[in-house]
Amino acid sequence: SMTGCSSKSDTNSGSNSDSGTASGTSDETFVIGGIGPLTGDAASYGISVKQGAEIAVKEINEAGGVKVGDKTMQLELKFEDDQATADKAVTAYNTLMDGGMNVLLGCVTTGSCLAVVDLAKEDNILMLTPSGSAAEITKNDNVFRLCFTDPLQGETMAEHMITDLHYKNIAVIYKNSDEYSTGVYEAFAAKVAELGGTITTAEAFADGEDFNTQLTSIKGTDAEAIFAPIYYNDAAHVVTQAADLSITLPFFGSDGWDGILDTVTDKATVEGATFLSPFFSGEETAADFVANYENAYNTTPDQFAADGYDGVYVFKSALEQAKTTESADLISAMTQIKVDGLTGTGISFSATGEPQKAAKFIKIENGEYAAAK
Amino acid sequence: MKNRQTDKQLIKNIAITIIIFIIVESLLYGGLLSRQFRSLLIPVCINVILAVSLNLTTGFLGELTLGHAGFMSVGAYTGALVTLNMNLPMAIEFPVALFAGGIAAAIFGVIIGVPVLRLRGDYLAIVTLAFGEIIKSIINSMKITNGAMGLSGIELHANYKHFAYVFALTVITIFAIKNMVYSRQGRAVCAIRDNYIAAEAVGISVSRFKVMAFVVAAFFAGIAGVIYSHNVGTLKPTTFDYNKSIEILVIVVLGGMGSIRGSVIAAIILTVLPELLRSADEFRMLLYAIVLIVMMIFNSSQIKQRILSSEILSRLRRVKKEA
Amino acid sequence: MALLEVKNLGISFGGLRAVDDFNISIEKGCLYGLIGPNGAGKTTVFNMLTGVYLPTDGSIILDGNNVVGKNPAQICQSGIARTFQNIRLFGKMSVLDNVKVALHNEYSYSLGSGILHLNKYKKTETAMNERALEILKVFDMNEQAHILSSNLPYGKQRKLEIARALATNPKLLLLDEPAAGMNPNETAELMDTISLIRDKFDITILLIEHDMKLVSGICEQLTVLNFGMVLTTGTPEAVLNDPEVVTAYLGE
Amino acid sequence: MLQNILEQVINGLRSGSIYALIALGYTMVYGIAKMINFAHGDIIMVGAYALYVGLAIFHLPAVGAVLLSIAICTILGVGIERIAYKPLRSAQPLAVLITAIGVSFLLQSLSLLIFGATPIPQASIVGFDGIKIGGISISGITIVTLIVTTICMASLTWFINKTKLGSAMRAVSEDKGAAELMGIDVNKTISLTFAIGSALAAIAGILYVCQYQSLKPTLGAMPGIKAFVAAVLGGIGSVPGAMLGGIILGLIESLSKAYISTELSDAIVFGILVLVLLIKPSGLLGKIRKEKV
Amino acid sequence: MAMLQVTDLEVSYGMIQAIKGISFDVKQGEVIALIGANGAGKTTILHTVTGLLKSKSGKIEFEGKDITKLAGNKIVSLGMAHVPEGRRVFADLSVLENLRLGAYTRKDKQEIEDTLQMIYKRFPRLEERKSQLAGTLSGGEQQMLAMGRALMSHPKIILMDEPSMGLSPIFVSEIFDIIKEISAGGTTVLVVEQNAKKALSIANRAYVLETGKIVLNGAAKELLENDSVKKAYLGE
Ligand SMILES: Nc1ncnc2c1ncn2[C@@H]1O[C@H](COP(=O)(O)OP(=O)(O)OP(=O)(O)O)[C@@H](O)[C@H]1O
Ligand SMILES: Nc1ncnc2c1ncn2[C@@H]1O[C@H](COP(=O)(O)OP(=O)(O)OP(=O)(O)O)[C@@H](O)[C@H]1O
Ligand SMILES: [Mg+2]
Ligand SMILES: [Mg+2]
Repeated sequence: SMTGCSSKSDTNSGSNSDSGTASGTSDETFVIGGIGPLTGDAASYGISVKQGAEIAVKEINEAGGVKVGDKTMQLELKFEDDQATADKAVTAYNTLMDGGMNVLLGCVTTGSCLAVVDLAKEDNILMLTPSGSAAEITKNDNVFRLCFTDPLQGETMAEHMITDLHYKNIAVIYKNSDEYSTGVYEAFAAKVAELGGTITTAEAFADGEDFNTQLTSIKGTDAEAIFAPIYYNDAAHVVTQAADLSITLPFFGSDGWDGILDTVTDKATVEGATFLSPFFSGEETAADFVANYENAYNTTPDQFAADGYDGVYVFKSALEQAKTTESADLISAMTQIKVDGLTGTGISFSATGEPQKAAKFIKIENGEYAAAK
Repeated sequence: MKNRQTDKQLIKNIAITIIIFIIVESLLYGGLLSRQFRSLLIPVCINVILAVSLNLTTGFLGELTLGHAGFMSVGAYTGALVTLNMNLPMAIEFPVALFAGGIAAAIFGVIIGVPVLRLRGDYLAIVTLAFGEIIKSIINSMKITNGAMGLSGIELHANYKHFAYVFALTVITIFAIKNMVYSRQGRAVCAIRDNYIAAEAVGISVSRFKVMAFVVAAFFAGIAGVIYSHNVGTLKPTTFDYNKSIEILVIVVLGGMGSIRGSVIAAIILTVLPELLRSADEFRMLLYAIVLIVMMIFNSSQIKQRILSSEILSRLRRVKKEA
Repeated sequence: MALLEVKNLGISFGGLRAVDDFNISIEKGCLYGLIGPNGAGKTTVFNMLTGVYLPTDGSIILDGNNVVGKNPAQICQSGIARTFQNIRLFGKMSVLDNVKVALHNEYSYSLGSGILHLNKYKKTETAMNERALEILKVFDMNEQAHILSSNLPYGKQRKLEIARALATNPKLLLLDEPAAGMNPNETAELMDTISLIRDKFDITILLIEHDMKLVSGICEQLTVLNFGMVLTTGTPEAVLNDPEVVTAYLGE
Repeated sequence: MLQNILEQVINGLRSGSIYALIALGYTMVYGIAKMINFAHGDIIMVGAYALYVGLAIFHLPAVGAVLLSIAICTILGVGIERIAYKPLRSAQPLAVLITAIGVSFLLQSLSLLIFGATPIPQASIVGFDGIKIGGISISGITIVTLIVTTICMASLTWFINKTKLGSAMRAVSEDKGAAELMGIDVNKTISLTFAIGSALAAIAGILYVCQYQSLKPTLGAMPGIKAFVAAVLGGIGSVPGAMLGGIILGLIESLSKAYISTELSDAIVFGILVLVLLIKPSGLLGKIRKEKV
Repeated sequence: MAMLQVTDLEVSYGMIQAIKGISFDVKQGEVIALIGANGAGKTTILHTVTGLLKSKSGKIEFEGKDITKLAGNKIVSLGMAHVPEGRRVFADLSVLENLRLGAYTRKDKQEIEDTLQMIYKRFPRLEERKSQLAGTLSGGEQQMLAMGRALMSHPKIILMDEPSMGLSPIFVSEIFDIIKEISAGGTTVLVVEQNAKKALSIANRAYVLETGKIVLNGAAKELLENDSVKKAYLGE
């Protein structure tokens, strides 16, 4: 069903398309708003979410739309740039409200999420963040989250490394200007201490691509493994430079590591690294999505793209469950749905807004992603 | 004779201010303003305050400053911590926050004043940039500011619902800086810009007035920071990096160095422009860049001179005079 | 006791001894000339007198106080004002404001009253305006008070510099080549103005000039500098007829 | 411990040599055109992408890709100057600064549109593996960068101070009108300055990619700022100063991260910069230019 | 035919018209003086002739070639040198570098070296200070440098803007001797001077400028005797 992109469905999937009525036999359009960085340093995350969501919207519309009660609705995605800043997120949000947004897929970054959660509450809009991982984001009952929280990731990884793999001494490298990285690191450190392990050194960085100093420092400790709760673009520099410095310690990462294989020049540098992710592009279930995505955008989808894609399907489920487009009904429908997505099968949501899905440990073996035992 | 003229000017300015206020308020309460534009009201005011205050150091004192966002962040965090910890009615805690934010930023203005005395030109520019980054880095690693996670849940004492207050603060800033520029102290500052050797030679203490300009500018940047934190409700150290400082500098230069009215107009244009370009989608930043370049070139080009001195304009002026 | 007493003043730039063992004594109310060949060190003497350069040795006593080591602003406040060989106006400010900047220390009010436009501000500003216009009037420039100073023709710019220096209410006024770039008529006019301000403002003037008409016309006392050292001192008649001065400086 | 210190020093050299190379271009353009070319970092980015295009898309040999990159950047630099900076020759210097910022945004958004935001991996073209002394290894790219930077620095110094074109450049930087009266073609001279500066940016971009092996549209922003800081630290306008400033900046960064705090390293680096400038207000090798009164 | 022919020249600064339609000519080998009060427009004329300013209308021809629209550096390389008002030496360059830049358009190394020696002979102070930065020279020394730099190009015509300004009396006479020498060496001279008496005494012809217009012209000797010139410019 994915072959032959008709121009009609193109307009549907494009953001900001102002064609009021969509193709097919739908009576109405349901507007999904999206907010994330499309320009600036964090652009890759927002663009991925947007593109993943576009694929989902296109799929759904081409398959006839969403059945909401006795109506069939077409989806429309309007995605606004916030440059990962709080104040721009607020204007982006208001722009979307002007544009008739029904539900919000966003924001992509934590700071932006925090800036709009109360506005969304005031408007009683269902908000689903694909990737905002700070715990406070879901404090309001209209907000749900698709990714894992920072604490959850940190704790899960600590348990995996200490309880399952019996490491005692672990070095950490994290980005202290980033709330995600810091959040995971802090939970990790607390859990490691609780489980009797030691953090030999926690090396921070703010920006830039040079990690030699931090890695040299780590080399000087008796760490048995390195935990790096950072995004794949930074991680690629870390593993490459570690190989240069002949560091052979195993690497462990957070879900931000997804996509790393396409970012390193030498796959050997990441061999044996393990990270936590709900999704990896090598999975069989993701094959269709990956093919469509590569076809449309010429790159391999990462976890953000998968989050964006799943987010749209979560909304579809909620619409079908609620049988109306009323926000209140959609919000209460959220806790009743189960969605099979790329980032997990049978994803459901607790009343606190958190996703119930299994975390997967992914290990890089022979230059490929593989499910770790 | 001159006094009467300035009085007239003053009345005219006040009248314009009141008219603008009434128009905005009625648009706001009449529901005529889209939500997008509603959410721009406060950022516009913030940028006006920032630009007008930066104009004091960059336009009037003539020193390139790349760390204005640093002062803003000091004010933003101080103000936010005040309201987060006070839990008193807005009428009490918000003024306290404003005052505390302004003063805290002004103190940093004094600290930065020390290198200002020894350095000039690009060396000073780098040092102000460095100060901004140092402030950011320290805020990022402090417990009380919650590090990289930043602060959230700051009460929205300065969002669009409180436009009247923010507008008043903006107007006060504009008048204060304008009056300062036309005072004895402001003249000293301008004299230093035009020729510091001659300024010294007529008995102006160059160091004193350089520091004074930095302190006053920092104070108002701090106020802008407090408004920022109480408009958005969240704070992150990275918001106030040197890109923010440059954004303000762009406004000042585009508006014309040493022109307060220019700063106000440019702040409005450059805040609204990126929003108007939203429909351009992924070409937005590209267009913004092009518009910026074209505006800068136009601004200092012969074409503008020609338009300004053109027949049409002078004829218009003549007509106006005759009427 | 003389108003200005300079003893053994000297300065070096790298290996170059620009001024050496310079001595001068100027009585109150005197119109004193400093002349000498190009590069003799005249401007350098002015720079040391006004704190722009710190002398390597020597003392500068103004009215009983040593001013060596003070910064230019402090020296101005102790009573020495100057003009510059290459004009230094506040180019983006009006003629009036150029003078008002110089009135800064005499007429004062706080930053607060300036920002709030309190009564004190209004009163002081009015007084400043009056005083500034009064000074400009002496130079016949009160009509041009509101023009941008950089738009003035050259001759007027020189005059404005003198007016600005006068506004600091100095005891000693230093003029560095005030007649440079002026034609004979303009120079004659300038001579009148200089004499006039000496009398009207009751000050002492030390000037550098290469125009011998001006020097012999108004100076009462002259010092000739050559290669950084004093060649001779005396009345214009005596000095200008000194054969050494003629060979080193005047020619013919 | 000693070994560790040495290793950290080498880490400092590694990033410092790149800063130094970028700072050379900054200082060159600043020294002559008297403008802080904020788009310099983005020309580096273009140079890096050009290398990638040459290698991965046109499958050129390494030398060809390098030449392509240098050619593209040189043309781009001269073009930017002609279109965006030249109309502002007589405007105040800050106006040009803002236009440069606009050009920087422009280049970034263009490359975002063309190449996307996802980082593109690009392997190093430096085949040389580096040397090992005792237990300490110095990577090939560090050595190559240091050598290239030194050569660029030396030839630039020679060119500016000893050749006729070089003194024409310095004349233009001081007084364009007077330079014209000497028969110097001011426009050509400024174009030449931008050509050299941009070629240096291309070289920096190439070595940057070889060092960090990854491309993204904003890759020039941070090194650009750091190099600007380095150029000022060394004394802006001074070519040897730029090199010295870059290397010292790299060393300070590395050592403060290693032995003081990684969390506060930015604050420390900038703090040291402020201190240095307070002690020596014109940078390490900058001339103190006192205006003659 | 005139070497330099200026016809109906008009020049404006923005809205201010500084030169209001003037014509004059300079013939091969002549010394021409241009005199006028402050702000009359003398500097503006020289700047326009050497291309630093663009004219609003009018025509400038040099050796029969129309140079009105030509870039400044091209005009200079045709053999025109300009000693600008305010000296405009390159402050951060040494005296020697300044002088060498004067010969920028010349190729022959040996000839350049000869000219340099000739200039050192004329201005010994410059040789003494050849490695000093020009910006730290005294006012008069800078004036010598500006003159020497212009002569380094071995020009066919030299334009001088107030060459005696700021010079000591002995040197003022010397400067005028040098101008005579230059002229005797075959170089044409156009000189702007406040010191009208001296200028007229060495010039062949002169033009008197008032607020952007030529009000008087003729043989220098005659102008020296002219009553209105005497009154306005000679201070008699
Ligand atoms: N900052 C400096 N560095 C080096 N040399 C200097 C400096 N200032 C002045 N000189 C030198 O000192 C000498 C005296 O200069 P000064 O400007 O005092 O001369 P002057 O007597 O005013 O001459 P003029 O009449 O030509 O203006 C000159 O030879 C000059 O080159
Ligand atoms: N850059 C400028 N902008 C505006 N007006 C100018 C500018 N330069 C000169 N003028 C004006 O043009 C007129 C002619 O000036 P110009 O400098 O040519 O006079 P000049 O005869 O050389 O005088 P001087 O003897 O003072 O050097 C003057 O009225 C002057 O104020
Ligand atoms: Mg002098
Ligand atoms: Mg002139």
